[in-house]
Amino acid sequence: MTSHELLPLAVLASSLLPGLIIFALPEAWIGVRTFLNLFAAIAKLGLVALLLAGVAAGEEYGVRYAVLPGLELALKADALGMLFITLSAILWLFTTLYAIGYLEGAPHRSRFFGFFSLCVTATMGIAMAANLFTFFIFYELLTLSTFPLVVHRGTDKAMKGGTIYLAYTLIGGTALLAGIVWLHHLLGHTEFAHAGIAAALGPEYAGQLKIIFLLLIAGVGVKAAIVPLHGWLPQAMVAPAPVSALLHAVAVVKAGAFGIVRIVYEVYGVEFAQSLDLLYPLAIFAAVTILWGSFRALFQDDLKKRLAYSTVSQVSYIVLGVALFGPIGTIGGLVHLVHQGIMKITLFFCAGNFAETLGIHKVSEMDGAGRRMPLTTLAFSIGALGMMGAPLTAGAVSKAWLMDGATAARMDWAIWVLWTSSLLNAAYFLPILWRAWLRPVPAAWPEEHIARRGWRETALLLLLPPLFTAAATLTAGMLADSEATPLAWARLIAEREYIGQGRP
Amino acid sequence: MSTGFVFALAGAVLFSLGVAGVVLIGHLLRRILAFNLMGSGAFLVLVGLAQRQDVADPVPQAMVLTGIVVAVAATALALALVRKLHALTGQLGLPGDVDE
Amino acid sequence: MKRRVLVAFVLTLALAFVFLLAGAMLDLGPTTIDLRAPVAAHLAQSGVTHPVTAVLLNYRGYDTLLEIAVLLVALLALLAVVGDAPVPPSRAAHPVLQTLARLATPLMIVVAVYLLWAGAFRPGGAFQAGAVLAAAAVLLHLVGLQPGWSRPRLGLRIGLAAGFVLFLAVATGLLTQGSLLQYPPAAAGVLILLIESGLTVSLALILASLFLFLSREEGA
Amino acid sequence: MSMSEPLFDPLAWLILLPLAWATLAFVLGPGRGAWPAIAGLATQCWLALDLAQKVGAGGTAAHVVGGWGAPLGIDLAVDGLSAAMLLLTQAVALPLAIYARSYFKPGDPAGTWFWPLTGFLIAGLNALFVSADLFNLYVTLELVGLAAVGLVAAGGGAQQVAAALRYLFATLVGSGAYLLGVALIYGAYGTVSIATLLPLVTDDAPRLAWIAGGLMVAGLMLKTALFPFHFWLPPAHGGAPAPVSALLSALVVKASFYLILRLWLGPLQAVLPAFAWLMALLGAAAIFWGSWQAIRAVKLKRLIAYSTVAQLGYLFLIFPLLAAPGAIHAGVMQVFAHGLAKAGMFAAAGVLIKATGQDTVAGLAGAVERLPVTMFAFGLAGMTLMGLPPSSGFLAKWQIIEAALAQGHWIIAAVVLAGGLLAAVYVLRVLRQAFLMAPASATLAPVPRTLEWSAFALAAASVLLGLRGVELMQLPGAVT
Repeated sequence: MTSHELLPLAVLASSLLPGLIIFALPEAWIGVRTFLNLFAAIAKLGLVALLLAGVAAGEEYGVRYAVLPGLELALKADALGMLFITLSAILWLFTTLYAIGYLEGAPHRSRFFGFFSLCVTATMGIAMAANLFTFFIFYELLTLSTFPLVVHRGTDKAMKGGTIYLAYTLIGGTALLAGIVWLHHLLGHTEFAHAGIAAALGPEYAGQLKIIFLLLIAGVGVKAAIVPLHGWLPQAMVAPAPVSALLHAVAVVKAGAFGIVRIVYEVYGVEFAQSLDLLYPLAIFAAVTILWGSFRALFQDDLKKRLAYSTVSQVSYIVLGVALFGPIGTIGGLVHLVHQGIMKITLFFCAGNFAETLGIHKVSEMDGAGRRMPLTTLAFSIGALGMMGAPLTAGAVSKAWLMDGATAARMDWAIWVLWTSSLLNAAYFLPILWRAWLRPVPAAWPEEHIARRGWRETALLLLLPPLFTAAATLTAGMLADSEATPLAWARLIAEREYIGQGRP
Repeated sequence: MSTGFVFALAGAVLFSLGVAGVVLIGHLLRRILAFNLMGSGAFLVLVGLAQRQDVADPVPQAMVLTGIVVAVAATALALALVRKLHALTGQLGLPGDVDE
Repeated sequence: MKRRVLVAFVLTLALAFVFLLAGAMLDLGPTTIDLRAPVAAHLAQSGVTHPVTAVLLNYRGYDTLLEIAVLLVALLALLAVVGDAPVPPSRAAHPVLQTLARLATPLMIVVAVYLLWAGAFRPGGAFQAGAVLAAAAVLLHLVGLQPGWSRPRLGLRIGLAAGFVLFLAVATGLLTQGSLLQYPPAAAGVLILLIESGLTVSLALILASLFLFLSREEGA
Repeated sequence: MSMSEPLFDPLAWLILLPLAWATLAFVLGPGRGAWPAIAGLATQCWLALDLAQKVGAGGTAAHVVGGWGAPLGIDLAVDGLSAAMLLLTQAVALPLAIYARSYFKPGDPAGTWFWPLTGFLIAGLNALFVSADLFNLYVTLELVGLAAVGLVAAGGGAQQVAAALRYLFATLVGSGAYLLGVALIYGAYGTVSIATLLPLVTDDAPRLAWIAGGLMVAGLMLKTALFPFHFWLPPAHGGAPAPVSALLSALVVKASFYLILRLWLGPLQAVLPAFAWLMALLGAAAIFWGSWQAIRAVKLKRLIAYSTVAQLGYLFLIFPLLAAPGAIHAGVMQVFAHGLAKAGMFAAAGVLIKATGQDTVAGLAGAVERLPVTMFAFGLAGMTLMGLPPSSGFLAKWQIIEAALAQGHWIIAAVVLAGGLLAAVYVLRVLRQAFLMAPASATLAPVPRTLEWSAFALAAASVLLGLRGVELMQLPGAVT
């Protein structure tokens, strides 16, 4: 086995093996578990960095293994996958740190971190899948490994949220499977390739290919929470905060959005999808989701629920970018995949901090929180402003590219959708900021768990991750045009995808 | 019509009666008898049909001997079960399905 | 009412099946294969002269081996079902009956031995012999001379298994000849007699057990 | 030691060994014989693997019992299908034997004759899978059937005895119908050897051959518990001790399915395909009805037993697809997937019942906390039953769907997909309950770790097999 085969496997193994070991660890071995967690996260980051450097230099990484005659598990590291992998690997480190702080003293931590690691492994597999079959395997593994995390608390409410989550994702998985087998039957393989593979079939298959597209997009659309398949996401926020962060920013919804990218670009090919009239309806669905999510967020008093609806809306920015036929929109969508992750994880970390430190779960309880927890509130504000697309934040970059993409694709209505959504974002985020910063401190917090110690408004492990990601939000926004940013990488991908079909 | 055929036809009748009995009869001892009727029917068909020209064929005869022993074994087990059920419940019939 | 409909339905089906079957049987031509010729042709090598015994213990001896296993399984299942119940005291029958039974038993043993020996060349064999011996035990039990059995002790277990073990050992040993139960023609007669003798004892014990282990629960 | 020597023919020893250790266990006495069984099964595993490798590489194996050869004597023959069944049987039985050794406490009336009965059961199964003679198959069917009934009834109360009786009558009527079919075949053709019959039974076969085929298949359907003949299975499999339920659900029902397939592909191939869609229809009905009952079941083992009814349905969906390659592969994969997963699941259920002291789904609250390994095993087995990747159940599902699409029977694909979702509902019912916080009052009895880990091994095998499909699929490629 060459190093080019081993490296993708090592990226998987760097979370899979620690995960399996953690399952077996006695609950009380906190030190060992923490060490393993951090060691794995850092090792993964190192491996991903190696891989990234290689891919940037044009190296090919991949490994194949047949599970049935003619059916292969295949991994590859390409530019598109690396975008997602790098995002996940970095955010995993922060989420792990945060989760260690968040769950201090909580029961079942071995179980939690075990599934946590499996979840990241599945995400890495999704990113590196070289064909739809492999994609599906990791996609379902992701479903399975996140369920125990969602229901982690073991309450009736958690069960209800978890059950709804599973109902949606399993039905979606079934649709996805149907589409994949069908495609495999028609083509004999499901390998991802630049400019797609479906075009190889003659025009007489157009009808079948449309149905398959519907099945595939419905399948991944559940995780991407496209309206009307989004119902699980607000329910799943019963999970502990690090899990919500993971679900919303790193793993689940991102896997869905990433799946849509892969299907449109590398299974059908943008050009071919456009010729089948598939992109326009997709854009409409994305637009409806963007507006509906923002609109529903307005009316949520529960902080995490408001964030959840915000996710519904924001993830479809990515889908919209993909559906805007053209490289500029693609860049906007892809860069938002990263930017949304950084911003949303900041928001969930902060929401978790408010809940863990002061017992604040609702927007209406946020009065004066900024005075008690200035750093957390600052991070929250940066994330929120980013979501609105305020200048200097990462959000502004995504939004600008998306709008340019819409103009280039002559879909002006999409610009209006984005503007309306921004206004709605402001309408549901600004009141929170106003309450936190400008309203007086109440006589008593709902439930104060962690006392202030000097400048440390809450536990250090809870405080640092959101500060880092908030800083990243600003960096990605301000230095967008430099070499080593998500934007630069997204442009590289768009170049490769479109060169793949002969038009830079 | 040869004797073999008569045996085979009688076997067909016995088999059918036996199956009908197993299906219809609730009393377990009678059901066991019905099962034996069914088995005997099959044995008669096996031997009778094979020697429909009225020339003995030792192969099916040996098979039937094997079959009879198997039937004896099954009957003994069935009787044991019925007796146990009777000892436990005082019933000689199977209770209605106890599905939840 | 419902039951009558069911009965009528099942009986109609049964009748229809009989007619269907009868019609199909009457349509039948001669068979393509006739095993009577090969059975007769190899009789000389089979070690016995009676064709049914040849089929039973040589040509298709493997069926018989498994069939003994079926009998043992039935006994095991029976033992597993009835569990360990105390043996009730046997009721003594009328002295005349007891005397008759005492007289009949040796006779039955003689008949059994004859049947075993006769199996080689005329109807008879281990099963018939075993059945007669078992019947003797049942008779003794019914007149109160033989109590029911409660749990199979080591000796009995060995006796129950011996015939099968012997058969299995011969079958396995004959693997050296090329395959399971491949009797060398010269030794076939002796080996078959050996197996049949073992089987007679064990079959008698098994058949008797099927009765005696079951009878002990009487009155419980 | 050369394996080609007749003395070491694995085919013969796969039958002789279990017969030997079964008899030894009987002579040793009540409750004894676990170690001979485990040693025997370990050897058998090795033999089956050896045989499977040989057959998978394109070889065949045969054993001419008595040296006479068919049609006078009885032939044993192993092709890919038989080799696969043999492999599954030994591979499931060995961990279950290890499980059972810890499961039955000394003096447990249910375990008194467990070892000899299991030995005869395994011997019967192995003999069934290698037999190439229709009448000999009848004897093996009875051997398996009676041993299975004995295991169900052992040491049980009224409900268990009633279940065993119902099972006994079903299995006896089933083999009775099969026997009449054999009698008719002998009457029509003068032989019961599969190989001899193969060229004789043609499209213009006499009507009697059709009736015979119908009788044999109907009898075997009853023994496989195909809907609507499934009535006996839930009480029998749900009421027996866990190791017995596992053996029965994983292996015994598969034996009669195997025999249907064997007849279908072999001697009766001119006759049986007329029933193909009937089989698939009943299979689909089994999937829906079995799943529905599993979803409603109050008792844990009853739930698992109904799941067996449903999972068996998948096997019958392949019959309309047998005309093209791929269907047998799917069938073999499903047999393995369900065999391993169901054995693991029943084994896990046995642990849960021992620990909680009750056989209800509701009683599982908090089980994830207290018995993580067992619940993990249950979850892995559930994954396979749901057909989620990367389990072998997923591969089976994939193969059935693809075979169905290849032949334009999308309805079968739809049934398979729907069945997977229904399975998810009943599996998740259990998992959901187990993830609930433990009620403070609940105390769990300690359970030997061997039990937990052997359940885990079986369940994990059902998932990991999904990554080793290539090797296994060499076997159905070698069906003759």
